[in-house]
Amino acid sequence: MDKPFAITLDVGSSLANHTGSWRTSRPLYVDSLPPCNNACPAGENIQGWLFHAEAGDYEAAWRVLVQDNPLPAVMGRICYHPCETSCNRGQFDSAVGINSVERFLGDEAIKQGWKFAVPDKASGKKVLIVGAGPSGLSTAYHLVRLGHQVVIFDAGPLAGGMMRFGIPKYRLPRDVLDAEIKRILDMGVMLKLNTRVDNILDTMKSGGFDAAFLAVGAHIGKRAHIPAGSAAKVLDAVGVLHSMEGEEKPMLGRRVVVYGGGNTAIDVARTAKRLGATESIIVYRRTREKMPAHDFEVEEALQEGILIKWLSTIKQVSDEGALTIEKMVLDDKGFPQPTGEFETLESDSLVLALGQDVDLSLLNGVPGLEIKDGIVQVMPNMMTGHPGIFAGGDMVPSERTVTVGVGHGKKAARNIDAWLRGGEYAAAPKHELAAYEKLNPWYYSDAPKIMRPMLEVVRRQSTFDEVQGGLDETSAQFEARRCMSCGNCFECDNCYGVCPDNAVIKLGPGKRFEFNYDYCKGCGICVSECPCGAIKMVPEDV
Amino acid sequence: MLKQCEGSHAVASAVAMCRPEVICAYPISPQTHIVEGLGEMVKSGNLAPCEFINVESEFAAMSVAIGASAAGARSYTATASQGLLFMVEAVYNASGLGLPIVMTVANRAIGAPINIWNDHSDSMSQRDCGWIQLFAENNQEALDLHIQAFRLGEELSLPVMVCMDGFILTHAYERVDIPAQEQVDSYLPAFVPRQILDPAEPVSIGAMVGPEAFTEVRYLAHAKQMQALELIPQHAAEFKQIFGRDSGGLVRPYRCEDAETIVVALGSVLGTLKDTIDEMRDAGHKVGVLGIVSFRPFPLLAVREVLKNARRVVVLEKSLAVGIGGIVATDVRMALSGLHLHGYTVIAGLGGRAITKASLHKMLERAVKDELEHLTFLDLDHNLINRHLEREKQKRRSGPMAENMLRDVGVVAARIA
Amino acid sequence: MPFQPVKFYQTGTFTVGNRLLALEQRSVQANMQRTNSLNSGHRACQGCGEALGARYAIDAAMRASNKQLIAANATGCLEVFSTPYPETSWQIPWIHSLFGNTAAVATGIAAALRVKGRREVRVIAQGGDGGTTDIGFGCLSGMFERNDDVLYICYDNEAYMNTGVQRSSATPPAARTATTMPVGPEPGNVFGQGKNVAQIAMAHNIPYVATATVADLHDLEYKVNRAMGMHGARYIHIFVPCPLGWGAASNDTIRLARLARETGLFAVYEAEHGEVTSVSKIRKRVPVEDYLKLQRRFAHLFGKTPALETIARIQAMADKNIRKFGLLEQGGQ
Amino acid sequence: MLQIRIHGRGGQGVVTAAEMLSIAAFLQGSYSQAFPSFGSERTGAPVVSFCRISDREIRLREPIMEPDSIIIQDPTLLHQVDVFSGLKDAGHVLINTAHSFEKLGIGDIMSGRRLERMCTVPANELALKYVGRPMPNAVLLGGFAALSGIIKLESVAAAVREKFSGKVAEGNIAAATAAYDFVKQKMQENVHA
Repeated sequence: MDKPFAITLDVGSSLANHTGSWRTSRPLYVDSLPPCNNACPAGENIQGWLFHAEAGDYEAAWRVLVQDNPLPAVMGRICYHPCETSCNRGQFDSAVGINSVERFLGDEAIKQGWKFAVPDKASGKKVLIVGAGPSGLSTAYHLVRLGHQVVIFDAGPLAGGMMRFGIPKYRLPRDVLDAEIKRILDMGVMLKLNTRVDNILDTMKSGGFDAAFLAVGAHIGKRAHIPAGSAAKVLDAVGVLHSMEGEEKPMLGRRVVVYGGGNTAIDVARTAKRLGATESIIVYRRTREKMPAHDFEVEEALQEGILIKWLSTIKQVSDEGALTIEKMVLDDKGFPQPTGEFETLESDSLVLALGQDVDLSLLNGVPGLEIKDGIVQVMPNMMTGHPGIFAGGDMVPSERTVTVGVGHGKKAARNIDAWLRGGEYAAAPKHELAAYEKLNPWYYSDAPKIMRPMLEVVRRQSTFDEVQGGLDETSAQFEARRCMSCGNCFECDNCYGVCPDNAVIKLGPGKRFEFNYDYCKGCGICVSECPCGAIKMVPEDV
Repeated sequence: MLKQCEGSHAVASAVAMCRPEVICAYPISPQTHIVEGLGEMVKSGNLAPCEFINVESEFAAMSVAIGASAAGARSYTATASQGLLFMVEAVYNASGLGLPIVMTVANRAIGAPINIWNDHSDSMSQRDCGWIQLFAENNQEALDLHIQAFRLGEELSLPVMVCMDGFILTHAYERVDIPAQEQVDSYLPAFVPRQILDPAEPVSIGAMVGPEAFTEVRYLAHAKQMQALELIPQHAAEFKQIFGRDSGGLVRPYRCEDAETIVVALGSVLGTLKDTIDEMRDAGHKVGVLGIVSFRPFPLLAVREVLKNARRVVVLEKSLAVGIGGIVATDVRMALSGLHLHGYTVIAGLGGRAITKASLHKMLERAVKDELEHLTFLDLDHNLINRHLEREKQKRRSGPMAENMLRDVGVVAARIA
Repeated sequence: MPFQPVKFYQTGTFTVGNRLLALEQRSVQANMQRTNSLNSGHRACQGCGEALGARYAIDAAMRASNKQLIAANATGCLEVFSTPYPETSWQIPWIHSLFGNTAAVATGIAAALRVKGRREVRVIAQGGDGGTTDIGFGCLSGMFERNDDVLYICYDNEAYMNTGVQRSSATPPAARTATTMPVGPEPGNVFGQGKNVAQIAMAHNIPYVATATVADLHDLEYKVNRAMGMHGARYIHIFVPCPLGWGAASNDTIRLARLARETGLFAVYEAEHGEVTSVSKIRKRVPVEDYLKLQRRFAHLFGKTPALETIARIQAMADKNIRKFGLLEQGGQ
Repeated sequence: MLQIRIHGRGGQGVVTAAEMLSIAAFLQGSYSQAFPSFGSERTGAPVVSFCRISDREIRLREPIMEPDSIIIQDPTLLHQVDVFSGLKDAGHVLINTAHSFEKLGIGDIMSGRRLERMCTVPANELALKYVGRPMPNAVLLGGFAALSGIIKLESVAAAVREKFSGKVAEGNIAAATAAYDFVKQKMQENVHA
């Protein structure tokens, strides 16, 4: 073409004009810490595994999940999911059903028979774990993955600890538990049941262990000083729940009173109902708002006909089982104060659910070990005062949940590994929290949470069938897709699309994006329109 | 083929034989008969393939032509007077973009006062718009110039305006030799645009050009017109070879060889002037007439060559540069730099006033005696003017002068000329 | 079929792309091989809504036409920032002629293509609100009336930005421009009766008329695609915020477009042969203040003594739109 | 060179008359030129058209101020417009009327002129009869052929066929022929008178 001078131009020639020089601040891609991850006691990369579940790649999702937590099917049932409590989506419509997706993945893994990979290289180090509860199993799992040899000693007849002996079947079916424990053991973990460790140092020495992790749990029910007749049937909750796993089911009678306000109290009351109690009554000294048990469990218990006497303390138990109850009031600070008003409550048995103590006998004579208020003190790296002996789970200061125990396992394993290698484990610095204010929620489709199916009340009152059902695949995927990917790019292409200067380069699936600073004028639209807050603006160094 | 027909019809036939692909039409007298004729040809299928577009204004007419030409179609439109002024912005744009559109201007006066009759004010207003402007003396030449216009415009990638006197030529029946299609085809090759909007080879046409290159762009536009000064005579010669007649060219001298007095003019008045000159020659006066065909580019050298031996030049023009006098005269004077001869400007034929032989005789007889004023308005009604000026002196009257004067003139409908 | 929202994909309906969407549900803009018809290096201001809208629209048209596209462009920001000699940002055959003649130039191009039998090559005319609703209106109407095979796209930023923010017939009431300063008893632009060119286009009974904003890419692309699927005169009016002219933050461009829609001030709909065929419902209705407050051109309404009456009048305009076009979901907020 | 001026009113085909006259002359091998008095013609307004006929190229573009012949298509113009302005003493005058010059009130003006160069013809009547509407232009050309001898009736017929077709053309030719005969006869009567 014989183009006229200056008037007619070759296409695309403006690429010679680098408008990036106009910029006074530049956009940067960032990865922030999603609140779910931040809240998870097991430190699960929830967003990471939801990412794969969203796309329907459940195995990949499961594999990301189990990098942090080897018990997803268990977690998906009994975790109190603080992730959902902190989920940003809760401020938009309702939190993502992370727990139900986790359960779906866990169940799917069992169904498909997915196995854990075992590393080829062995470290040559051998670690003793005492206690096959969540914390011990988790530690074992992580240590094996780090190349160490692991032996678990457990005093009980079956592995699982509180998962088996503290949590009723209707919340955690035992086949699920067994399957997930087996998968860990299949990694080459040696488990010695009915093996009580009396002296940890001796055991370590005789077994040639380089380190030990103690996770014996807290299995001793606390006894309150309640004057009771000699014939009165007073039991402790841990014992009741434990005996549920044996041949002999506990005989609680028709009127069962449970004393306490924690989750264990609820578990026992609901168990009693299922064992045939016509009346299962919880006596608690404060109000529902103050109750430590999770509200959804209280709600489920109430649905099943459990009665709760609020603001009540048990003063005395007669031989016949008649309980003297004193009415309480809350003072200004929320503490219950006696009123001097009394009433009587008939019962066949009283179960005390007032908390548990740790059996510390195995630690006798271990130098350097510090015990305070009946629990073992550990350093931030989970090591006790005695080098090489680590501890976790319910026997160390912490919230006593399965998830926390699992989290301890991961943390302890990393530190044990570091210690065995003569170093110190340094966790990667935490990213900035992806707060809701940093999101542009406009972009998320309106999609309320899917509720999991619940067993009908009649069957819940008479059987130990699992109360809460799981999600089918479609629902689980839907739920996964409700994830807003707070703080981390999920490749929605918004930045790529909204840039008026085409200054965003799309790198292709899974590779995210890059800014082309030759042309980026620094308008900031990409930052404002990033749904998940994964871009920030920083001033140019002028 | 010889034919007795209307000038507009002759032009329409010529344009049709040039195989235009897009024709834009908006009615304004006196060009209407041309596009009406073409419209009928397109609608009947006699001119195909061709798009005939009835636009909503002259501005749109030129704009549609711009788009069509830029997309590679041979494009044509016609206008006059107010219509030309209404499209001015697009007229400049067409030449600026170098689009070889051909447009007939059926010359007509510009208002106010509104006037539909002939003069050259419209074309003259566009003398600097960058188009080539060719003026036809008669209908044969009007026909021929259109064929040459397409050839010239496309060769240079410049638009060409063919100017013909409104009514006097457009509405006159006279003998024309209408060429055969084969002749036109052998003279005018198919349109090969210099630049084209085509997805196969995308370009951006119409960039904004700043001070760093604008002068160069304008210079190149000027250079193209200078190139046209060479091409126009070549094309006229080729035209003669194929069509057998003289048409076009830069200038047309008549009896100028030994003339002491030469009248310079454009368009149809040349005919009346030639008759007048013949009569004056018979009476012993050494007079001649120089017709200018190509007003843009203005053939300075050719004009100078003809005028250099004369003693006086009378530029007779149908346009007035208010506040100075002649428009053509100014350009002619450019050609005479350094020559010592008397120059007179005669403004004639404004708004359709007939230019009669009698008036021309009177004027030229005074001119040859150098008694003519330097700026003369032919057949000006001095009494009327004086009365008005007198009135104004007594009482400053605002409002349109034309109305006051019409009151003096009385009913005009009954006047023959 | 009007544009269908994609409900089950996290952000599918609203974001540009999203890896979870089926390829055909993703926007043209999400494509790594998109044309970038308006390429980098153009000289539009930071956060220019018009630059964005133009790339959105032309890229979509390029896909719809299989890259057989020619565009005519009116004088204005878009023209000036895209083609200053010696650089052009356009990747398509493109012509700028004048401010007021774009529709006619496009008619000419379409005529040329028709006469040459190149039906596969499609023609777009584009301009700002000044070039469309004011100076180019005559040619636009003529193009409509003749039903020429041209898609005209107006990028409406509600004033003459190229010349320094002067009022156009698309400038909203009360807005400050260089020719409607916020002084005197009625500060800012007058409350006129408005000039709704999309509605005027509909009155020509042309095959397709639509409005859109840069805040809803999928809807915009759907409309361009729909328009490109038809022949004859078509008109799309795209709302494109101007950070400079509106006195808004450069990163608020899309947000403002979204708010214009969510307040009801800018109705988003499509019409065929003069009849409205679909309306984009308001998703989360907000009061006009939310929109106005982000723009310094309305700052005089929110001084020490807020111009409550004026704000109420603007709210009434939004409410009228909502009623007229039925912008709320049945039983909506 | 012969110059003919035609007067009439808008809507009477005055311009077409001049054009047909020029075509007729062209067909006879002459150069000719026809043009209207340019105006925004409105029905009923006085209109003038011109025709020059020559054996050489016609370059002159001025209006015809000293005609060799005049054709008056509408006698009501006689007292409105100076239709005889500049008419050469020996010029032809053809007036469309069924009445005599005296009755038209122009007896005085006509009295000084050569009788064999003046004639009236009821062109409206003839047009009504042959064409169906009172369009006198072509009819008068037939009369003018008879009166002036400048053009032949066949040339007029051929010119009519160029401008019109079918029934209209044939009707006009019949009317023109009738006018031709009428004028021929009237001229003879004048000679014998």
